[in-house]
Amino acid sequence: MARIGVFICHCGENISATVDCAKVAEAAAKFPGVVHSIDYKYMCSDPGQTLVGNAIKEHNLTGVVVSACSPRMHEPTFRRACAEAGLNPYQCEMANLREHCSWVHERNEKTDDKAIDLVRMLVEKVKRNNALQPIKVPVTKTALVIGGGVAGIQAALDIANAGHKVIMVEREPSIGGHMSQLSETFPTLDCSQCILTPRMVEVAQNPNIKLYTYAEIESVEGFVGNFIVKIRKKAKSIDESKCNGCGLCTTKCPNKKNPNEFELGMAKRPAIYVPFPQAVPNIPVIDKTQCTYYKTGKCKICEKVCQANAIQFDQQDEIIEVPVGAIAICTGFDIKKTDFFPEYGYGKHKDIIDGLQFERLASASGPTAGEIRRPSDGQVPKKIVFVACAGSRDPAKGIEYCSKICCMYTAKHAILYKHKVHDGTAYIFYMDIRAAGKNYDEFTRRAIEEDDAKYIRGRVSKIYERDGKLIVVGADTLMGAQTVEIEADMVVLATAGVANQGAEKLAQILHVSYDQHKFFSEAHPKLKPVETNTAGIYLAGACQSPKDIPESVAAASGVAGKISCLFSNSELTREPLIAVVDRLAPPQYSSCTGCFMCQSVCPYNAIEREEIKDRNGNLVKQLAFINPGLCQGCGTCVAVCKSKSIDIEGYTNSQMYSEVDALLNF
Amino acid sequence: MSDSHNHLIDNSLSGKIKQNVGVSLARCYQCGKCSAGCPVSSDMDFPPSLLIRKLQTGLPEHEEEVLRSKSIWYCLTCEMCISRCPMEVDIPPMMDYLRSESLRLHKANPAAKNIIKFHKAFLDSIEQTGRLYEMGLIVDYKARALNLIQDVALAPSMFAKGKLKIMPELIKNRKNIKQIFKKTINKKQK
Amino acid sequence: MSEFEPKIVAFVCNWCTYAGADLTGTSRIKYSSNVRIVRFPCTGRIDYMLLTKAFAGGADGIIVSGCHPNDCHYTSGNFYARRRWMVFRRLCDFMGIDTRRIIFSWVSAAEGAKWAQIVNSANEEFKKLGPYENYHKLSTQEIFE
Amino acid sequence: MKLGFYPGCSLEGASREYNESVMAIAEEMGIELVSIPDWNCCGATAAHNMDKELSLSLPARNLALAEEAGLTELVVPCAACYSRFCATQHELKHDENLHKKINGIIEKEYKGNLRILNVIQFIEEFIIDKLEDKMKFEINKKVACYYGCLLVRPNKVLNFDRTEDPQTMDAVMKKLGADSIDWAFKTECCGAGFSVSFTETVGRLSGQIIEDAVHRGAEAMIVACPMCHSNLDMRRPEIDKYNKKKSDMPIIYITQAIGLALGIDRKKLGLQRHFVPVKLNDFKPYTKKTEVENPQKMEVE
Amino acid sequence: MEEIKKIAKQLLSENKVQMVIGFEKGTANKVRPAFFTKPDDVEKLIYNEACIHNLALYLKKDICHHVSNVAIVANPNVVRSIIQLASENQVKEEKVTIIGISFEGKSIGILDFKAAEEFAKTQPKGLKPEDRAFIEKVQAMPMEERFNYWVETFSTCVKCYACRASCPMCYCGKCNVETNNPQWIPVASHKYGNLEWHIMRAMHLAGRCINCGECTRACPVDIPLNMLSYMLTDFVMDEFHAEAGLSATYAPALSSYTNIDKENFIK
Repeated sequence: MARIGVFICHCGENISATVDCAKVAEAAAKFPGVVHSIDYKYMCSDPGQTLVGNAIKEHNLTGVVVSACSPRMHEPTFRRACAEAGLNPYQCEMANLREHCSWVHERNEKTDDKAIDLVRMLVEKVKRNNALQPIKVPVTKTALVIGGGVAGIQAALDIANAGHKVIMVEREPSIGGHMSQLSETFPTLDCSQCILTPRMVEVAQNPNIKLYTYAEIESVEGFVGNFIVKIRKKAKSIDESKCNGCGLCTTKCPNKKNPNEFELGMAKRPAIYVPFPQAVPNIPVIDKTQCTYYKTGKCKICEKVCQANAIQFDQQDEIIEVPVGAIAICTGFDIKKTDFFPEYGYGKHKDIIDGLQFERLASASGPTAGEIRRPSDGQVPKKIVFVACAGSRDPAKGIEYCSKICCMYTAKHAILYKHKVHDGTAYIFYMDIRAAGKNYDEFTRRAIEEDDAKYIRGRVSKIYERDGKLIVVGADTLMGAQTVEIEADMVVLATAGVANQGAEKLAQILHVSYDQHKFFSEAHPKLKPVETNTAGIYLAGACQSPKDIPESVAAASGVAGKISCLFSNSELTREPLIAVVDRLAPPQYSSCTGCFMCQSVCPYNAIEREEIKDRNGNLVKQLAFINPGLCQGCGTCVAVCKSKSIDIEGYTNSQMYSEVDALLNF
Repeated sequence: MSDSHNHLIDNSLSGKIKQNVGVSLARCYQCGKCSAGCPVSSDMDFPPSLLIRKLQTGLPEHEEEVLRSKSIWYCLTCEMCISRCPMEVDIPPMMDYLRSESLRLHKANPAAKNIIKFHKAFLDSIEQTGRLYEMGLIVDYKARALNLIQDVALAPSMFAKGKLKIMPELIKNRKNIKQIFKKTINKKQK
Repeated sequence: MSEFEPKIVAFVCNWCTYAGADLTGTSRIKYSSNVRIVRFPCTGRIDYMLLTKAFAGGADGIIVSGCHPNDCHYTSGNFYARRRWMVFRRLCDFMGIDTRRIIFSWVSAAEGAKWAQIVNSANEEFKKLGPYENYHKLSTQEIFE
Repeated sequence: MKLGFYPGCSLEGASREYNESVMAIAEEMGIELVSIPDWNCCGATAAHNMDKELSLSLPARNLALAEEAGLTELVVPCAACYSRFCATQHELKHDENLHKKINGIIEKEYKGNLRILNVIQFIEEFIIDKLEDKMKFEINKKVACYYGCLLVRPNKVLNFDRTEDPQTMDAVMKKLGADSIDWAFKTECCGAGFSVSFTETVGRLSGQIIEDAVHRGAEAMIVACPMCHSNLDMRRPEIDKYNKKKSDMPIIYITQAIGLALGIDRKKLGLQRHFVPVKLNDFKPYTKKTEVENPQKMEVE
Repeated sequence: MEEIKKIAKQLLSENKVQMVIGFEKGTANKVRPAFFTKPDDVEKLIYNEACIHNLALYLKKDICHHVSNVAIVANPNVVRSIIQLASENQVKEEKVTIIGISFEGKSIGILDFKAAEEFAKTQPKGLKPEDRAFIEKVQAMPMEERFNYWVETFSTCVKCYACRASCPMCYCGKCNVETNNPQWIPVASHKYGNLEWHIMRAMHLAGRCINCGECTRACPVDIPLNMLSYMLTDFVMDEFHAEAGLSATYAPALSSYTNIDKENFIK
């Protein structure tokens, strides 16, 4: 006979504020099979868990229902507590009285009834739970890092230094990400290249890291510890083993008029190019859409000049299949371009640029070798207007969040501009200066006090060009919302940070959830910021939401820590909530008819055809067999099986039936 | 969505605006973009964003300033503010509501008397003839506003260019128009 | 209480809609309390017989919700579910079972507000339809006639 | 080809030339514009400044009359009337009981499935294709296309062209061979209803518009709204006073521009009624291009 | 008919097959299925318009369990049933020899699965006009009335499960009706139990039923229960452009999907 213990949690007063916990406990005591039912202020606290342990020993309970927060929060906590008290952890279930009840309803009798229903549902279910043992699964001790920005680099180095193999996949010809485009970095103004390039070289030289650049993720199969990843290594048309990076081909290539993505359109580059001087690997790439040979079949000058004859025009894309144990997504972010703003001219004014373009102007390896010059006529701008919150905090434009880093880099731009153009004036239209990091506010004060950046509190309503000047029409809400008109030589929009262009596709390949802005969703905003809901897949950096460099690096090290801990034991325990085919005595062997509809629906092809042979070897029957190592417990096969021969632990037919029954027929 | 905590009637002016016009002034975080783009903000005593700030406080003395302000009369409802507002605070219908409230409570700013007179003359002409009789409008407006000499020079050249219609055009079903006026604007006036 | 309160059962998938409902909770968005959520690993696991079982047990309305297409944690569970729902709805419709009482939706883990809106609009809809008498009558009194 | 037509009060009075030019090009293209029987004034800005329900009832009565007359499309040349009609249709479509209430007030059954076209939509849909074989002259002038505020905003209601830097009128003028300049005051408000009651503001607002266009070398300004036209044309003394310099840039309607291209007699287009004389002439005779010249590449430099 | 007998006799005598399934004269000029194992029994083989039972049924019954190769006189319905069973991995080509015969009785000769598929494709498929008319008639009723119609129609069902026994597609060893933990389908034949049983049966046959009509012929109380499956056959055809019994590699409707399946009913 079932001996069930019910524990109702007040969760401080998160639950007891709207649910009468004592009444629920009292009602639960009357459920058939419940022998112990109490309510307590903090079930998940240490005394709370000891309460559960003692009750299990005292009443030798066969099942426990903790009615508190969402099972997605503390199911592991209470299952561990039950295990310590000698009850199989999978005999413990949670009723969600907080997120699904107390937090979303009013304090009234209906809410109490709902709480009682939810507890009754889980009590009926737990009566039918089986004692299960976790499944042991081998772990491939190789990590996949997607994205070669500062986050990817940090994660890869930490994992490699922990002694594990790392495979880094970077979409661009070189690693470095957006940080390699920056001139200096806040709050210390140290040169971005100087602190990044050594780490990039370290990645190239680290024996544990296998680097694939100009490559993308084609598909990911499997699950934590046992992923199979297919990487599409796009053809660079260069034999990487032969090329010594002399760069002769890039200088000799006649086709020089292609927009340079690294310089954000402010400079041109040849069809065969290395994105920037400190590129790692320092191997050029031929852009097939631009190279004259690929378009007309003529030219081949690069092939002629290359002493190492490394040019390989017939090189094809390569699909590399590799087993990995864990995946770190560090794909970074992008920023809105200036054409996103109708009121600032739809991007047609050349002297209205975005933050990254200003970084290129200020960068020594940039198109203007570090001098701040206007893209239109190359003049040194004497008056620049910086517009913060361009697109961010703007639900009308579909971006309601704050992009976090613009206040800081706008202050930095004002300082850099003052250092390079002493008689220049910087105006900054801002909403609220958000400089909450260490030494951050001091940095913005420096821009205001030492480099006399003129901060104007208000938004810019319109910018238009007139006689080579940019007329910026804004407001100063600290002066009674007076209209302010500035004739500027150049305007820098601190545009909104958005998800990278391929983020959604990658999320669907990896089956990780993402939000409406295509940023990846973390498992829990506070407690699991670097994990996703999919075990074995982690998030670092701005791909999760706009972040500055310190946060991205910290998150990357966090991911490295998580992955190292995953790889620390040779075997991985996995939830035993998997599907099982029922077996019967011969001659039927199983109720399975061998129609294998289950096999065709299984996304993990975890279902095989088991052959039952009689003594002299001829085939008697074919049955479905589920490989416990591969089954992820989605349960689609259970619902598709006509003869109900398959059942899934944790969500068996009788459990689900009893839950619905408990909810309604009382 | 049964938003339980704010179903109690908020009888501040901004509460009434939310009730009658469906515009929630709490969304405005005072970015000033509407004031920057407003063509007549320099004429206004309180630019649009400042006007909203005064309504956000919910204090009676601020509400008084708003109802007696010039701003609500100078607003041309050219829709520039709503087309650029990041929080989509729909100011033009709010201005319409504030104007009719200001009229209802007889708090219209004296500086706007000409504008109000022009509108009244405009609507009177429609009420009589069903269409706008421009000559009648000018005469009626001058009688109310007593600035007889303004645009006098224009009249002859307007006439010469055939732009001045002497006789008003009367629509057939004027009763229907009178009905409409009785059930809307005149109903409130009494 | 005078006003009819429909009994609603919600079959949801654990990775998306259940997490979305959690988010509704953490964001304290209130919605009507006459819905009971039953957790499944995936919409692919939701058996159509549970729906008729819920009606037979006295439910007046059912919400079935899971991950958006291509977002399924198990890649294709929701695609099989969608096809199963299409066939089941057609069969129920042909047999006169009130398909307006079954609301299907996709709610992701980030759509807390959408979940509250789905429940509230479903509640309004089921209130209008009133109790599902002729199915309850079928599964209760007539058994003993 | 028959189309519903709503002239509006100003087209019968102070802006007769706009009406004459619309009728001229419609007649040239064989389109019959059927006015709504017994139409009334749409109330323009005065109505919604004073009373919301009045501002909905006056347009609703016209729309109801149009539906009763069996019209499906309604061409509304005046931007203010166009904006009032679209706003009424939009609001009554989204608020059921307001719709019932207004129907009660106007004592007519307004359904709301009428397609309301402003003058540019009318040109794009019914005039532009037939233009090529009827054009006699190319308007080879630098022109500034001025849209005003009510023609493009509020975008949620009108859903016509872009709210900032709209291009539809420019496209029509390009078809007429004109060089439409890129300028900054395309959709700034001209002062609209303050023409009489607050004239110096109109002087400032319209002044800035004229000044920017003249500064960029526009030889004429193209408008599509009688209120804008009267402010920019009739109030030229106040404009010149504000700009502290005289400008004789003529203001012509888009329909008059098309009329000129079609070689219609200038008097028939009402060009003689303008305060600022329209001294636009010596247009290049138009020869129908046999092969399609390559589309003008949008040079960024 | 002689040709069929000649083929059958030859197959049996050369021991290519151990059994031939066909029809023989029954009592009072009725016909009944017959299982010949000896060449000269084949004489009793007959075929006339009364031979409408779906013989494919017996391939999954115990009678054929230990027979290494079976020949079967197969009219178009039987051929399509065999192909559908093959697509569900229930019948192996090497264990079955199809002796094709048209509805009128004209012999088509021995067909391997490839030929059987071609033959099935040429035969008239889908619903007969009167079936469609019935479906439209019921569909036209208002929902309440439709529900009561089906409840009343099924109330006469006595749960004899003849429909299940006569359907070649119901080959499950242990049918779900017999599971009692949980008791998905109430055992008693009251209105509620009958309705749930027929809902489950129709769902199980969705996209698999080849409209042979055996189930309604077998029903002792003549319930038009085939109409549920026929309606779904049309639905599967319109929505998923799939039809059962035409190809041995066919994936049944409910265990396959496309990402353009209709979802206009999903919020």
